[in-house]
Amino acid sequence: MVNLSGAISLIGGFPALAGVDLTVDDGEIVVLRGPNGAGKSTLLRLCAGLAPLNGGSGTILGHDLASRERRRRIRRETGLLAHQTFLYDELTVEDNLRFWAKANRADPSTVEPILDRLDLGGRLRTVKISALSAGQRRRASVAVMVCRRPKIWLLDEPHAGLDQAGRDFIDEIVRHAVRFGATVIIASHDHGRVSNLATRTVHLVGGMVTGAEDGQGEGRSVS
Amino acid sequence: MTDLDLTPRDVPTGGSGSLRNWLIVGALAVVAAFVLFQALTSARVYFLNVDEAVAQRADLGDDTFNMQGTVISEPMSTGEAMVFTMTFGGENAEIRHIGAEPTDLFKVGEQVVAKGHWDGTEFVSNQLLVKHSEEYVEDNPDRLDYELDDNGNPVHSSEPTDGTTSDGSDDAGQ
Amino acid sequence: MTSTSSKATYVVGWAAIVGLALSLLFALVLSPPEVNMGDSVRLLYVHLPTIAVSYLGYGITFLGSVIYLRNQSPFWDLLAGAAAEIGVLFTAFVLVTGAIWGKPTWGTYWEWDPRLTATTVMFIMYLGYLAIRRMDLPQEVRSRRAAVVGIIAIANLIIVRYSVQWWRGLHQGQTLGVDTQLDGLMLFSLFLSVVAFLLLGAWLLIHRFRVAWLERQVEDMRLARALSERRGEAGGAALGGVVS
Amino acid sequence: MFRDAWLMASKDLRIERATRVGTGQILPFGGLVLILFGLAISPVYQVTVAVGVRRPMLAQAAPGLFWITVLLAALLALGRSFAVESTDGNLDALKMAGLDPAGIFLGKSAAVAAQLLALQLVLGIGAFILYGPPLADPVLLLTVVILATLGITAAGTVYAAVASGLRVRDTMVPLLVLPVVAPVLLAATKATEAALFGPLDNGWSWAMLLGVFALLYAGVGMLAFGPIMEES
Repeated sequence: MVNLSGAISLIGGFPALAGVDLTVDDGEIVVLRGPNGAGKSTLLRLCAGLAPLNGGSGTILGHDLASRERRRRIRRETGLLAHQTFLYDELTVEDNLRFWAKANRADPSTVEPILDRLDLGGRLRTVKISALSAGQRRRASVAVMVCRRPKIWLLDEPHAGLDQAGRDFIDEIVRHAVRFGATVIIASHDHGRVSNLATRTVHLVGGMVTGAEDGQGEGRSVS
Repeated sequence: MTDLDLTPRDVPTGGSGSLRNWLIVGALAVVAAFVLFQALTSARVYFLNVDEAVAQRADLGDDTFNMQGTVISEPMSTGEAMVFTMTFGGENAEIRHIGAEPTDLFKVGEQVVAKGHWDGTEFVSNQLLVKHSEEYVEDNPDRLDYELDDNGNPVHSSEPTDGTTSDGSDDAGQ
Repeated sequence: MTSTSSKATYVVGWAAIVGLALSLLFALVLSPPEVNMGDSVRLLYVHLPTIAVSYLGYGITFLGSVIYLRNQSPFWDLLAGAAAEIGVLFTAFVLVTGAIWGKPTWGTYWEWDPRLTATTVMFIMYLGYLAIRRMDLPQEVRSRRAAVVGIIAIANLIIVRYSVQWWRGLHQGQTLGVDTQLDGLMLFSLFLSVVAFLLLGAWLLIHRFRVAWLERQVEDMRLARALSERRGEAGGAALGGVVS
Repeated sequence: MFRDAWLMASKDLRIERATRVGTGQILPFGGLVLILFGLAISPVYQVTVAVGVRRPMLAQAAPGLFWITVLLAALLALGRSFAVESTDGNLDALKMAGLDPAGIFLGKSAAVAAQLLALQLVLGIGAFILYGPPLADPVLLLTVVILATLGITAAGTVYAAVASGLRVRDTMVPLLVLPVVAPVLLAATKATEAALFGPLDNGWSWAMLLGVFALLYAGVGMLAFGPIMEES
């Protein structure tokens, strides 16, 4: 699924990734851990085909990261849940979902059930994103991911700023996605919680992988 | 929420629109070039020639515009105004210029642009600009004369009109 | 490369100096005054060569931009940027010499003539191009956007070049064409000064390009150091991790 | 491509309907500019336009003043159009959705054009009231307004995209867009003069020039938007 060797990625002239070696297999739940500025977010963006590959080599889902044409493909087959919502603040939850569903060429008829299942139906449906709480926004972003049904889920601090119910929701959706055949990479500080999920924990410091350990998560590790 | 289908989706390939874009752009360019040619040949941007200005005299009224032509009469001073005749395309126009003196280049045989308006059959000009041609002729005291071609444009002749001296030094650039 | 000069720039530089000195001699002393313009015709020997250098600069910018978009090579990106700077510099010079020349010949410094207006718009557009190259964006993004504009902006050059043929204006037509109308020594003086100014432009371009190239190398060196520092960070932390 | 364009345009217009930046801020700004021009050029100034016919200078200058006002309003609308995309990483999200860049370009231009046309309807009525020019050829005027708007938005969208980015200064948009649309200002003013005061000059050939400009920049934008949007 993910195969990086010596991957270097520059963000505004700074080597956010300084030579990452990482292999992630189908069905794994890999947790990235490391201090602030270790390069976790950039690694996720690299896997999403957004951050540039400036050195080393890598393939995502078999597509070469060095090719711009292939990177476009990678972007469409992966899903990123980032610090930003990837939603239009000025539009309502429902309008956002409908727009992004169409933009991603997803089946528009799935929007309705997804809103209901993710507790975004009813009153919240017609509320602008800018008026939502942090947890509700995260839910709305996840709802777009659910519409897209990516092959690799890239989650950047998905639990940050959420209450207990919100965190449980994230965990549940991750397990659910893996059960359906997705692969998940999570960047997180919160290791007490995510280590329950992880099939493997990878340590990232200074833009490099410094260690890894297996976890007891419920992924379907094939290796 | 266990009933949500999260099976990874096979993203439709949606052919790269690159070729189609090129085709569209090519078609647009052809259309544009054609229309541009049409538009450019009819757009009057800067001046009217004397013959056009004369033909449109009624329409132009008191409008201020630029008129281009060749000076064919020695300018005469009448008090504050300078009066001379301009020609182009077989039409002549009397110019009464009131305003700053034109440059030294202003003389009989030169093409000039007069900025002003019709006042009856006379053209009242406020500014006279000398339109130098892309011909650069060596200053030779023997030869200061000119001829006009059929359109009333000056022709630098190698033969002085008085016919007394012949001049063969200027053919290099012509 | 640690210096912006080389044997080649020496040769080009000296050739430019000799050429400029010679054209000074021809333009100011040996070539005759013009029958109507008198001595002010001598501005031709500065005005036309500078716009020639400008055209060439913008042409190189266009070419460099096209090639850069194809292969992402920093060489062509930096060359395009350097050439645009030379082009803008010489266009400014053209506008100034044109105004100075316009007063004694036409009778005005400025007139809303198609070529004058188009040249000024072109000047501002390439100023915009240079501004894009200074935008606060990642270097590749900036270069790619600049390249797009460098390609589009060539339309201006074509408009300026043909403005005297497409529209009626005050400006004289093409001076150097198939039916060139310049008397003997004038043509030679003009030819000489065009060559001299092109040499000057080339000399400036090579140096400006090399400065940009060195700057890029400094950036790369800074990057290499940042990379090793970052890896050091990782090594230290990994060691700490093992100990604990 | 056209499907993506429609999607983007309807989304942008939906945002406009929700926020009313156009009607609440850009339109009052345009009206203000029209009034300021009226203050700068006193209504008592007269110019002679034909034998024995004098007209207020303000009426005579109305075409130029109107189009400058539209250009200024267009700068705001274009800036707004890309500000919406650069917040909250939506440009990244558009890329991850795999939308056709040409479609994004067409959609965003169309949305800005629609807003500008609505704006010009109001500003145009305002200009007629404030400046009081005659109207000789309404069909030509309508044609000019549509073609000039398409030209301004097509060229403007290309350059506003070039100037867009989180940390990029707002001053880039006017510097890049204004010189590019200078020919539109010239042609639109000339054609509008013809439409208002009568067929003195060839108004339709100027209108044709506007159409050519719009077509050319539509093509340029469709090709250029891919490289411009590609962030790395």
